Amino acid sequence: MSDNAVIEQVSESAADSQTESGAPFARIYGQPMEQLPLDLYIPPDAMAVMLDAFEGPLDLLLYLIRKANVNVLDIPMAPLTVQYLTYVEAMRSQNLELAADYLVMAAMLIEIKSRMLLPKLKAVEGEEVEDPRAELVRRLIEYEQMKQAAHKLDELPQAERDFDWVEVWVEKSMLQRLPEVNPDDLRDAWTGIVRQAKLHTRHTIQREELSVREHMGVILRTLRDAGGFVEFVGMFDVTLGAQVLVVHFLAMLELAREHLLEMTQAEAFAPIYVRLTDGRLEHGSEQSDGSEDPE
Amino acid sequence: MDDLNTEASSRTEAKIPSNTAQLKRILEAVLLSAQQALSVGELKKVFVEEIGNDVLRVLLEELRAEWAERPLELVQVASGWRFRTRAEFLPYLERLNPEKPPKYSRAVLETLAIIAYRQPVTRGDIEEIRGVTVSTQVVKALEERGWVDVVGHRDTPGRPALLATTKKFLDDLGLRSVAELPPLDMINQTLDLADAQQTA
Amino acid sequence: MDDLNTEASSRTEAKIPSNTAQLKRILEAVLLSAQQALSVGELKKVFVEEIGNDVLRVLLEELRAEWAERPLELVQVASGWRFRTRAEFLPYLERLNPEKPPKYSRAVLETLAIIAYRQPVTRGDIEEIRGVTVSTQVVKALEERGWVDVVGHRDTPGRPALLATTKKFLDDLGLRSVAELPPLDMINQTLDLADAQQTA
Repeated sequence: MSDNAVIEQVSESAADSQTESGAPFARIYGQPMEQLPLDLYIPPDAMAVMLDAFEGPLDLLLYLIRKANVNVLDIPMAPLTVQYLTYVEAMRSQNLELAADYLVMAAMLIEIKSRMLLPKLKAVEGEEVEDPRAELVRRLIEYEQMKQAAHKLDELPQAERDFDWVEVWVEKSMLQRLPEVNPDDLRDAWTGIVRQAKLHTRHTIQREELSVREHMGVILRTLRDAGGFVEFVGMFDVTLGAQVLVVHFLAMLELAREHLLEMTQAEAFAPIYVRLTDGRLEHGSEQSDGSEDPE
Repeated sequence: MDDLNTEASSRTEAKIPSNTAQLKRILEAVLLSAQQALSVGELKKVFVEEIGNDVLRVLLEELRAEWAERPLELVQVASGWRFRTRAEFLPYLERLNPEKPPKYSRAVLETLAIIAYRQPVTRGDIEEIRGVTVSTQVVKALEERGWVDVVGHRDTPGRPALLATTKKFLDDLGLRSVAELPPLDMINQTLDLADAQQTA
Repeated sequence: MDDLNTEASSRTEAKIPSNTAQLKRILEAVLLSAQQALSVGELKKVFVEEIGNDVLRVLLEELRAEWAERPLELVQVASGWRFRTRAEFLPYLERLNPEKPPKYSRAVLETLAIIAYRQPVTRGDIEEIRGVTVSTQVVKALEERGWVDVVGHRDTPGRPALLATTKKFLDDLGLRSVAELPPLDMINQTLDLADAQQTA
């Protein structure tokens, strides 16, 4: 492994990068080495571009190792350190603002190199002697892995860049939102009314069979729909059962008592007729029914 | 590098659609993903080739017809064309993000309670029980909801309308009959009890 | 059960769909108009009637198939199901809105990769792996995109923040979970020779 293996004569590509004012570097994702100026006499512009092209000392080291095509588990420390320092020195000589990270790595490389020169310490029984390069190798491998992972992530289809999420317009005002009422609300309202009534008017609110009240409405509605005049037996649906029939009959009596309907019979055993006392219909829309009014 | 090339070339080279089916798919894609209505001018920009206003209008009308039976509708608003969720599907969306429903006022609830418990009643009855005048709007709101209607007229001077609750009212409240409303005597008992406790 | 039915029916006018065609139309309407991906749980809330997970999945797959030839695709990501535009229509959308999408620097991408694959990590961890200082802007860019957030603090001096990727990150990259991230390359022995040859 010679220095030449690492440092190549690529003044040509250095010139290229100069003329293109460094633009290609910015675009060569993950592959900055191809057109990098690699000789030691790097023009200042190219050097600035080069420093930008590396993401840090690990990136630079990986590049140097790859370029030399060496086994990462058996890095020749001496030439690598020389290479690295040469680059760092070149950067510095160009008065480039050199990140502290590069200098820290330089110190680490020198330390590893010198430890490798020392005679190997005798291993304690059963323990392996750790290679001084082990930590560096671990870091290089992990960084390399993450670098490739970053590249793969960038290749995944990405929202806004490669596709748009669909969100169709919803015109909320088209939804008519009606207030909700549940039976308990009605009970509460009633409670309020009763309380009010007790406080002020001593108005007594009678208990009444609700079902009778309901059937009163049903009967009035039936009469109205039939034109206000129906034969008595026609008011009953015998299929509903005795209880319902009784309630229905009570409702009819109650309506008669309140003078809301009339029951008439011309003579004994003649048909009984039920009619609305009002005899007229209220809804303008149902005037056609009104024409059938027996009156 | 490769990525960039592809991206760049596909951007400039948006293929010239060779048939109207493809033109419609493009229009559909653009209209479905747009954040706002798109004018005819904007829609024309989408195509590489020149498209006449008349052609575009035909395509838009065809697209609208294609969506006639589907849950979105293509509508033309002041600023242009856009897809919109049909009104009939809004209740389902509402179930996803329920907003607090509006509430009826006390006047409406009390009127409804009186009609429900004491039907059939006249407005005069309601006023007598509540001790205040009942505004026309209150009864109208309940009639428009389809919960209350006029079932007859009382044979007294002025022939006042008799109000009762409808079947829709029962359906909407999940009741099979008015008899299923919370019983009143229980309420009165509770009230008496509460009163007794208050006075004690 | 009865309670639920009553509650549901009184809350909205959404009719109980009687067939799967209608169920699919509802799903389609909801998915097309939703502001974010919808989970299976959320989608089930949309229906008045009870829908099993298996039925829902079949409907979603059918819907996906129905859209196979159309300009949108129904995808399943981390937070659920959502419609998105097909990549082939992007050039047309870009003609309308030529804004360049964000292109992240290597620093941002590598930081993102480390957070994604090694989460949760501190900024110190990221710096250790990358061998350089991580600037505040880099992390901020990822946080602002909603791809990364702080999930806790490591119990060491300074209590550094622990960063992890968000659901939005997975959604935006079309992934259902971190387990679906592209597998890491096994880098052992030699640094990839093929790679070295490529560069030579």
